[in-house]
Amino acid sequence: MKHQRLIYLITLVLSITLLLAGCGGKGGTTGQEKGKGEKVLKIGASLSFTGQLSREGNLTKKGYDLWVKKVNEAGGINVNGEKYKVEIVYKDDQSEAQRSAKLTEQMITEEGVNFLLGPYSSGISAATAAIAEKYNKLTIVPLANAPSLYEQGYKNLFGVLPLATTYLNGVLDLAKTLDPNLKKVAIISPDALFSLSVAEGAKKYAEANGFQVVYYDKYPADTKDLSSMITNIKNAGAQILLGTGYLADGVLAVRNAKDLGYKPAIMAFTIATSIPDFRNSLGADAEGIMGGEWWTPNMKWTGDIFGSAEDYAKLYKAEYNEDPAYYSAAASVAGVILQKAIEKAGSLEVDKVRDAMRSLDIQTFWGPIRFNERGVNVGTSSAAVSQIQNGQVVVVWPEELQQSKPLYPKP
Amino acid sequence: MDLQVIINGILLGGLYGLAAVGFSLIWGVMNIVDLAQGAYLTLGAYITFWLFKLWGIDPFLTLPVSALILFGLGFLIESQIIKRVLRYGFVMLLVVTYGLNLLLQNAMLVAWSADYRSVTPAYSGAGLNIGGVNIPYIRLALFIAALLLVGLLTIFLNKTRVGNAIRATALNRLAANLVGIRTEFIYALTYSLAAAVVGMAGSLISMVYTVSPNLGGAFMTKIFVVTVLGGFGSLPGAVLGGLILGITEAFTASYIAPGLMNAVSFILLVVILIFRPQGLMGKQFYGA
Amino acid sequence: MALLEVKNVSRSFGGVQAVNNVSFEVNEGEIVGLIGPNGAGKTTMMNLISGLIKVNEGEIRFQGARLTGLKPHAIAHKGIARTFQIVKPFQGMTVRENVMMGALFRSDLRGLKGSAVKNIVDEALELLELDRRAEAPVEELNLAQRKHLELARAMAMGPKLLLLDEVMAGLNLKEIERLMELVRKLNARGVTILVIEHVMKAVMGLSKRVLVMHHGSLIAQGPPEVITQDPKVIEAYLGKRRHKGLHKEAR
Amino acid sequence: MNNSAVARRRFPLSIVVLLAAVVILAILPFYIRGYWIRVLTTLFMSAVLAEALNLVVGYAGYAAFGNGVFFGLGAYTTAVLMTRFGWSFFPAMIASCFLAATVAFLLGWPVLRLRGHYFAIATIGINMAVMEIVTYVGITGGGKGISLPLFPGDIVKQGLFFYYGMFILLIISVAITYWIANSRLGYGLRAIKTEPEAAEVMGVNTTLYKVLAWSISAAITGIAGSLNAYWLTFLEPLFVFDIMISVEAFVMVLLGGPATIFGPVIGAFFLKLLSELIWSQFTLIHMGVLGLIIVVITLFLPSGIMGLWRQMTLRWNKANTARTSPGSQ
Repeated sequence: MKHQRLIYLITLVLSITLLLAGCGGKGGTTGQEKGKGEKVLKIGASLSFTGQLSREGNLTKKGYDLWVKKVNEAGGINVNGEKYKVEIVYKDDQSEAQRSAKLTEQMITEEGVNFLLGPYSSGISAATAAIAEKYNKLTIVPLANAPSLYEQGYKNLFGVLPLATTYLNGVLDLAKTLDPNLKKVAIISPDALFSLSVAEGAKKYAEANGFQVVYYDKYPADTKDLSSMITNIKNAGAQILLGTGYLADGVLAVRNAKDLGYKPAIMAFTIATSIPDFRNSLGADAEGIMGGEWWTPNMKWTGDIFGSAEDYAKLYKAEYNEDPAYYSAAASVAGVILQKAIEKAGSLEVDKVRDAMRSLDIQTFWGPIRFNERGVNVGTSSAAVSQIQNGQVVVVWPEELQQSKPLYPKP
Repeated sequence: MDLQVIINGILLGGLYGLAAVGFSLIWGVMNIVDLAQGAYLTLGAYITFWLFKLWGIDPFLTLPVSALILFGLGFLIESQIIKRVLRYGFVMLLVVTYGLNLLLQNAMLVAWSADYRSVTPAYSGAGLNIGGVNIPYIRLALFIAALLLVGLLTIFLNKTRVGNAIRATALNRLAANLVGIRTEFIYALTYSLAAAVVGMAGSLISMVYTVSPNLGGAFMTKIFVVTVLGGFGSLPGAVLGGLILGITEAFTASYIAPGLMNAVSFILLVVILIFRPQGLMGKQFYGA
Repeated sequence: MALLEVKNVSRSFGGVQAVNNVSFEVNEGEIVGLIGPNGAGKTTMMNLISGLIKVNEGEIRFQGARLTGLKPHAIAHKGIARTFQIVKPFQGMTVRENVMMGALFRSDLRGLKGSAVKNIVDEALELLELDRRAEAPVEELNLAQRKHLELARAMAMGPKLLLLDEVMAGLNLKEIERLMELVRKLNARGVTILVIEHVMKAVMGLSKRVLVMHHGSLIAQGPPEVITQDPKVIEAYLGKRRHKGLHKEAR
Repeated sequence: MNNSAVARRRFPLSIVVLLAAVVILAILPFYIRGYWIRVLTTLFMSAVLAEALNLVVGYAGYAAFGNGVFFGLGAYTTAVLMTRFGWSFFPAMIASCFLAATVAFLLGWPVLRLRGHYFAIATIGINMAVMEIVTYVGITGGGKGISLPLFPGDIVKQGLFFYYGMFILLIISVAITYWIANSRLGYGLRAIKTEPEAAEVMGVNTTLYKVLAWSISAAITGIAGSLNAYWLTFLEPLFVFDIMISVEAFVMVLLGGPATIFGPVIGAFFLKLLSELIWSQFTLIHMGVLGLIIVVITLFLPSGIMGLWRQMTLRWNKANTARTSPGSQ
């Protein structure tokens, strides 16, 4: 009885599927030439515009867009004498690795892109890098810097940031100069790829530099209360508190510490301090808190596309009416790297561009760029230290970048 | 034993208890596992945030506003959706409330973005210090407010006509119908009341946690544990369950490993379900 | 040896003693009636025999083997079938599928395909006069038909002992007569039957031997005519007030 | 399957159509490119998860809201065996299948005694507890995730491998469902779903049947997780223990029609294609639209597409019989 009608249903569904697959089959173009004789280079970028990483995803996009604008204003990328305008195909991965993998394959097979600018997170990048590797397409990830990502032996993956492990080294260096009695360090980390990488690096660096790590532990990533950890840290007498989570983790730690009357001499976080929300939501409690900064506008670096770091910041402000965070700067510089490598190779062939990448040695507004055999940028080595003073983020370390003396101890 | 750890746990547990009361009530009276409670909690938190941010209204004074808005929303959802799905049984109810949760959560995301927000009244951060033990005023106030709300609700259920009608309906809907209780109205009322309570819980929670659209999601799992611990439908049970969960978490974080905090509470959930599904306090106020 | 032996069986719920030290036997080929006022513990007794409720004290034996401690499905495999006071048809299946459920899980038959199953089902359907409704969804049956279905399902299990839990409840006189006729027919096919009944007339007409329970205890047993005259039984049913007879009260 | 005579008569035709569908899907990858192969592979995977869930939810009537735990377990077993112990994929996949089934089997005895909400919440609890433990312990890579070895061979081979892998798994899970639906197990489960006590006294070993159904469901889900892990090559606990995996499968089962053989597959195709085509354009409201679909299904299509189909057919047949024999009921 139902069989007969069932088969209609199956046929219907199947034909829809086929139809779609058919459409998909036609859809692909290599995308390198446009109607009016203008050459266009399509670049793929799968980012998180929605989901839990949407904020970072949007900042990354701003950086890419600024680079595209700059390049196209100058006529495009020069490939062996021919100018190619740049066009980025954006896809929203909704902060999901599975979707990002699918979109990456879509961009490669349907849009015909040869070059990919990466997603924000290390976890998602791991999923897309595997696909790009198989298709032999080049990926430049601006912000993903978990060490494990670069231990897979991928030959087509290049990262802009130094490895995450060095993120908070500057804070410890600064602490040594501030007060020789600062010895006891506590490190807390949410249980996630990036955060754990930073925490492990910081622990190793602290121990190597004569600090005593009195508390080191991880907590579930969605924890809403850290009172118990802070209590233990307070009891352990830690003078320096290093937190390696995201924005919410930083806010939570500061609030819990205040609730429990815990006042370390130095409190430093990854990521959180450079996001305005942090200051807005904590108000006066944010005063004196430090953070690692991969890039700030007052750095002395200069390159030929965007000019100096300060020039970049001005341009960014003019475009988006806000100060650039390092996310956007890293994204822009990822574009610059790709541009330079293509121009150096004088070709759009992946193999040639990859070889050019490997031997690249350039100066940019972000700093010197040079890749090691794993694809990690070794041009710059560690992050600067910023501090919130009077509600503003100022660079306090290293000395050559210092905008203001460190506020010590933290009020 | 560190007294501070116990205090931390108790103060946290009060909030967990309050957050679970609405869920427990709906389960006890209507036999529905309402997965949309997380979204109501988030909405309550946002109401407090916006009133505080835009007009500087003291967060505690926003409680009635949260309660009122969520009561209205609860009524609307019960009468338009839940009521119609009741006859399809519990699987459908489970799924439809999850759908509602997704819908509301997404609406909040679109309206207010994923930004983390905080409510920071002037008195946040200050606290009592007794013999080395810190008791933050705000957490103490939240704890007291939570107990007060549960107490009021208990009195309402036990001493008023409507409250008695709700309890009668919980025991046996058919029988309640026969003695002239308009059970359809009681259902709507219970659901709205539960939404209002969890909304107020959200308002209180916004004062200590960062507010974002997925705030409720993190609390939903706690609500499960608390309700199962205390036994569904039991208000004192919810409070007790909250306290047990709060203290368990604090102890795990302090003496075992903070990374296992959630794992321990979920294992507790499964173990309690297997060995004592009626909860630690049993069914105190309502029948099956 | 009796087919079913119940020895000093007790069961309590919380503080309530639902069945208190009850002993009786059912012999092969009998139709035994179990009567008693509401709350006497009749249905609990039935649940104890079929294993849905665990026995606190005492033991139950079937064909000499202990039933106590066995799971309901294992008890069913030994040849005990039952019906439910509130009928429990399997929704979403046809009448035939419902009856087939009885045959499918017999320990003496394996699998679906065998024509044996089909024969058993056909026979049970015919026996309980459901053959014309065999392909109907079970939701379409009226109460009397549903009661027949309960019996048909039980018969498909090929039981040695059949426990009937108030099968007559809710039926009109004509339907009761017809069902009584059927029960006798089943008995004639060699099935021993224990009938729990609130409807006196049915039990009196069916059984040669009647057990009476009150407040969880067995207070009397014997032939129907003797039982109806037993003062303890009359008191149990009617309280202290004397009454002319039971038939009238029970209609 | 109730009208066996009619079914038998039409059986060959439906077999032909089914075979045609299988053949078309089997040769399709040679005509479409990478992305669409990937889309279809995910589609098969969703259908597999829905079909597996159907055994527990549709047939046995147990709301296994946390069934995704077996997906994660399968994924992580494969990942750990391949990276830490150097196993090759197929043995690791088999091990994943066995582990998932064993966990379900062992947990099933205590947990499946719980009814209704209690069971649903217990499965959510198990899902979350396992996720937290996997995140905490070292051997799984914890919160840092774990990278699997890349599939050896080029991208075309890789695409085909996973396409056919999922496709075969789908065929197997449909076949298993078909077999169960027409076996004692299936009848037992359907009986348990409506009248567990009656089923028990009719000789159905209810606990065993439920545990078996859950274990089979877990085994299939575990293989899907295993394949997915090798395909994605990088796992984080949050990816594979996401409660949304179960929820989506739930929606597919309900949309297609619970306790039907092809319902969940149709539900999966429908939902996934809809998602791929229409609402992936509006990503910001993606979740909200899914929520809305859920609400609409429960309100207007409570028995799913197959249920609607059956109702229509029933009405159809009734109208026919009423016309031919006015005397009948």
